[in-house]
Amino acid sequence: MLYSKKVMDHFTHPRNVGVIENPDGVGEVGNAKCGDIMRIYLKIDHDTISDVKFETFGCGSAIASSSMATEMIKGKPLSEALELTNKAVAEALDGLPAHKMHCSVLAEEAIKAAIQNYYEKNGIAYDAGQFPDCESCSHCASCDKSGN
Amino acid sequence: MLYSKKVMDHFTHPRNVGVIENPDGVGEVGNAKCGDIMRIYLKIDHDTISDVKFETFGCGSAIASSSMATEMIKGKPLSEALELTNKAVAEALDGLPAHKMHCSVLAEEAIKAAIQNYYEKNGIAYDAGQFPDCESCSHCASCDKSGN
Amino acid sequence: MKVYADNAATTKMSRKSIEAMLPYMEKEYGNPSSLYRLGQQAAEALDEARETIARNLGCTPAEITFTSGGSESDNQALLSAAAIGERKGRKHIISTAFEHHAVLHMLKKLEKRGFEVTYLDVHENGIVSPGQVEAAIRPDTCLVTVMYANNEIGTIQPVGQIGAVCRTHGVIFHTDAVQAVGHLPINVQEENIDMLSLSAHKFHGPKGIGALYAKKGIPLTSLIEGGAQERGKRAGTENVPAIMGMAAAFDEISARMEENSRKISRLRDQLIDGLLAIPHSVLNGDRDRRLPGNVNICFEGIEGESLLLLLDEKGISASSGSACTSGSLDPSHVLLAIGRPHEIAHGSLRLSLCETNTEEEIKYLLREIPEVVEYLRSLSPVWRD
Amino acid sequence: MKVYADNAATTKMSRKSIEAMLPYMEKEYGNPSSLYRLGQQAAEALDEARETIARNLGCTPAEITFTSGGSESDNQALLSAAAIGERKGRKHIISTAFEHHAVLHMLKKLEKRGFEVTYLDVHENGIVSPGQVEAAIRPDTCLVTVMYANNEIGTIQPVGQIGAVCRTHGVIFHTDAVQAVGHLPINVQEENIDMLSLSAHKFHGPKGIGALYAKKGIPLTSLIEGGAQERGKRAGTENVPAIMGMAAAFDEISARMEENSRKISRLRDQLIDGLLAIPHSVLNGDRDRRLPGNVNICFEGIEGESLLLLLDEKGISASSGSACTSGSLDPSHVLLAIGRPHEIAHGSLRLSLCETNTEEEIKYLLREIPEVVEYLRSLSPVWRD
Ligand SMILES: Cc1ncc(COP(=O)(O)O)c(C=O)c1O
Ligand SMILES: Cc1ncc(COP(=O)(O)O)c(C=O)c1O
Ligand code: FES
Ligand code: FES
Repeated sequence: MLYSKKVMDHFTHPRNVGVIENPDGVGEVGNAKCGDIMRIYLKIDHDTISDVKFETFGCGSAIASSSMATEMIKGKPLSEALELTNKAVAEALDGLPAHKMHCSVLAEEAIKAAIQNYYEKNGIAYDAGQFPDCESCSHCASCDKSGN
Repeated sequence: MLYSKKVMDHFTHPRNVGVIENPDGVGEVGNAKCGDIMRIYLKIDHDTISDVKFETFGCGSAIASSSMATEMIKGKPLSEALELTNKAVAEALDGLPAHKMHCSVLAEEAIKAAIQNYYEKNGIAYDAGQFPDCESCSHCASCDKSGN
Repeated sequence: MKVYADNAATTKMSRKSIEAMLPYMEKEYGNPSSLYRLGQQAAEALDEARETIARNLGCTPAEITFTSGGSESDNQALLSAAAIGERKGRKHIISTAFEHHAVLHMLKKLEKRGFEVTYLDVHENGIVSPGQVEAAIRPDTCLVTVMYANNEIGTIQPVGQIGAVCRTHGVIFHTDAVQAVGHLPINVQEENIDMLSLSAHKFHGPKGIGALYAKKGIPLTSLIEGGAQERGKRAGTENVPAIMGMAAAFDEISARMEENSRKISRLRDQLIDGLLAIPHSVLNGDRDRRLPGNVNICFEGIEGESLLLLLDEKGISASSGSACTSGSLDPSHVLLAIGRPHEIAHGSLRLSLCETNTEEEIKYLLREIPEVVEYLRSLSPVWRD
Repeated sequence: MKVYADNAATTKMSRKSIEAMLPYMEKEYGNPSSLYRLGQQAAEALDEARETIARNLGCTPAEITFTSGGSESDNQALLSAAAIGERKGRKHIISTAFEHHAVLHMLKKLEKRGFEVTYLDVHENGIVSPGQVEAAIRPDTCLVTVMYANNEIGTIQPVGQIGAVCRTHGVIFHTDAVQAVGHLPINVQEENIDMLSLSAHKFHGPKGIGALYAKKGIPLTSLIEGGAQERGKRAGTENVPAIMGMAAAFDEISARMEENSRKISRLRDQLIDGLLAIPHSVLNGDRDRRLPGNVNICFEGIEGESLLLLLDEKGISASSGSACTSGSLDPSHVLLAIGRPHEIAHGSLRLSLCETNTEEEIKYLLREIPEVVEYLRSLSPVWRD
């Protein structure tokens, strides 16, 4: 099959779907033109992610990656969440097809964007090098950046 | 099937196979290099073909054409034999595949060559225009004339 | 419930087609080039199959060349017409923006070889007009290639009229009829078609076999060189079983074309009406001038792949864009060609029906699809009802 | 009695091969590009078949591309190597004078495109030496293409040694192994083969399907453009049933290769000895280094077609030269290449055996063939005993 059982499980029964009202941080990455947008909402207590929700417009692996990634950071300190890599998400899903790896990258980046948003809203100093820079992003070859 | 029933009949049970000792005329056309040689022997009584035999090295349709052509001229006056065309031979065989028509041409020419041989041996005047001229012959595209 | 609604991707082989193949797989295995009976029987079978295909297209058997499928036929047609054009110094081709990739990629290759290609606009309804073709014809035009019916949105082109225009101007006209053959009545002579591509697996025949019709007098260029099979125009031991299966399938479907068409169009219309009741949905392609079995709809706010996977969970086989383009991240070039914006093109669903689909199945589709669309929209950050 | 002795032209499908196809004709008809289960099951089947083929050749699955047969594989291999050569400004190719037409005609096409081809002499025994290949290699050589075993006279080339020479000199080595696969043990890695063509119907698999092995790192050029099937290297909906049939046949024949080879060679040797007892007959091709099933003999003073037709009357299916060249008037280019004069080359008989031929059949052949030869010589003006 195209996807592992784990992917199909997270795709058909995604965890943490939805919206957090008054979130402490929100991150959105992707682009409808490319066919995938991911939005992550965080609730943060004492530098720990006490709740997380997501909304995703995208393919099966984008939805499964959102679900798995949110599971992986829920209840974790921000420092740990920042270390979550797309590879770890893909591995936790028992792998993704090569041409679908970029979907797990979206999940990693959406989480980072949400944390960055939290730091910025609260005036917390952070190391910009830890966060992706959309200009340099090239995971999605089909994305016509000039057309954004 | 490749060949009509008539062709197969004349091929598997060829009529007039063999040699005439001391023939009145012999004609040979074709070329071993091209894969077909036909030799016709004639016995002639009062301008009539009283007997005819052939030997052929060649494909199924060459053997069948020899057989049919000899049948068609046996007992006929020379004037009639000279009028035998390859088309008539092919028709009498219920047709030949397009790329095998040249085999019936060989039969027509072998007969003419045998009659010409008879005229020459006996010093009988004849109209050269009635006979094929090997130089101008082009029925066998695969024959490398320069290599004869 | 299981509903196969992807007959434009491929079809289930008919019993008759399978049964036409079996003897040539089991006993009549001769090579048609061989002289002995077993070979000549295979050669005769080929002749019969060629006659069958020709009869159903309205041409002569000598005008039919067997190929390995629709893509090969398209490639060879374009290559041949280009070679003719090159010899005459005519290097302009007219096509459309929404051809199958077998045509489009070949056109790209020809552009690299110095050909200039005009891609006609297919409008929002997915139909080109004969007038557009005529206006685009130049003195150096060597080929017009316009598909008979589009594989994604099912729109039927005015092929007969385009053929007439091409004939008038002395330009070769090829049509990729892979989606049309067996489903629409076609007569190459009446429609002034010079070349036509077809593929058996789109009408309940076997995969890996197709044919190219080329009008007498149009010399074909070999795509595959080698032995003298197919009058030297397509090398390789002939796939006799598949050719027999193709001929049987073509005969079978042609005999029931009208009946099938009536039945399938009715189901299609029910399906379209039902799905368009979903808010923010839009039909792709002309409502009337479309293949009897084709339904193609965009649902705003959702993405095609996740839709397909959830439908698969419900036993429904469908597609989003052409099967060939899945695995690619780009939205369908066909939907872009009819002017759908990227974000909407990503949310397309193609359902393609055949004569064995039933009214119960349509009911099932109309119960399940709206639910799945609604669910996916509930996950979507771009959707606010 | 019926004796099929033309297994080099095509073979009877094995029961296992047919049975491997049927489920994919009847039920598992999905398009492997489709996302839903029916499609993905077909995609998995393709993966398995690819692994099977790879395992039996000693390569990885990613190095296998499915094609419509041996001719297409040969064409694509040569086209790809030529494209690589062109990019590097290396436009010299080494081949032999007795390749199959699928290779020879492609070489002619490449010569028109500016390539220079050296055709190595194959000697009277029908075998080229690695030394000849090495001597012919130049700095601008981009490809060596030498067939694994000849289709007419069955001679086996020293492929492993040629491969080693090519590897040393950094030249791509392709081998047309259509006659060898399933009949000789092949390991592309050990033999340093970079590209290899095979065709299923030569080893009891289906017609119309083949494969091209290309070593990792050798980019293939598409012969058929279109969808992204076969990693974009061969467009067209995959012929899943035939691919499954090919894999099953390959597995089956590989498992019994040694046993088959022993049995078939014994029959072959009986046949050769018996036929050479006919006066003025000569074996074509090396006596020892030949395919287990190949017998090819010239009989002076007779012509091949009439021989075949009379043998057919006796229930014997055989060939004279390759099946592909019948219908042509030229004698076989292979027999000319080993130095047979035209008039003798016209009188060749090829008998090609497989594991289902029996000792009784050999006895029958040895009774009937001499009679037919004698009869035809009795009709022949060029024969005087
Ligand atoms: C040596 C060789 N190469 C190539 C081919 C072509 O294979 P196919 O007929 O499957 O295209 C054949 C058989 O016809 C062959 O014997
Ligand atoms: C319009 C059109 N052309 C060409 C093709 C290619 O046909 P095949 O897959 O048989 O090569 C298809 C189907 O995939 C098609 O729908
Ligand atoms: S979101 Fe498209 S490339 Fe980064
Ligand atoms: S005999 Fe060869 S062309 Fe006349």
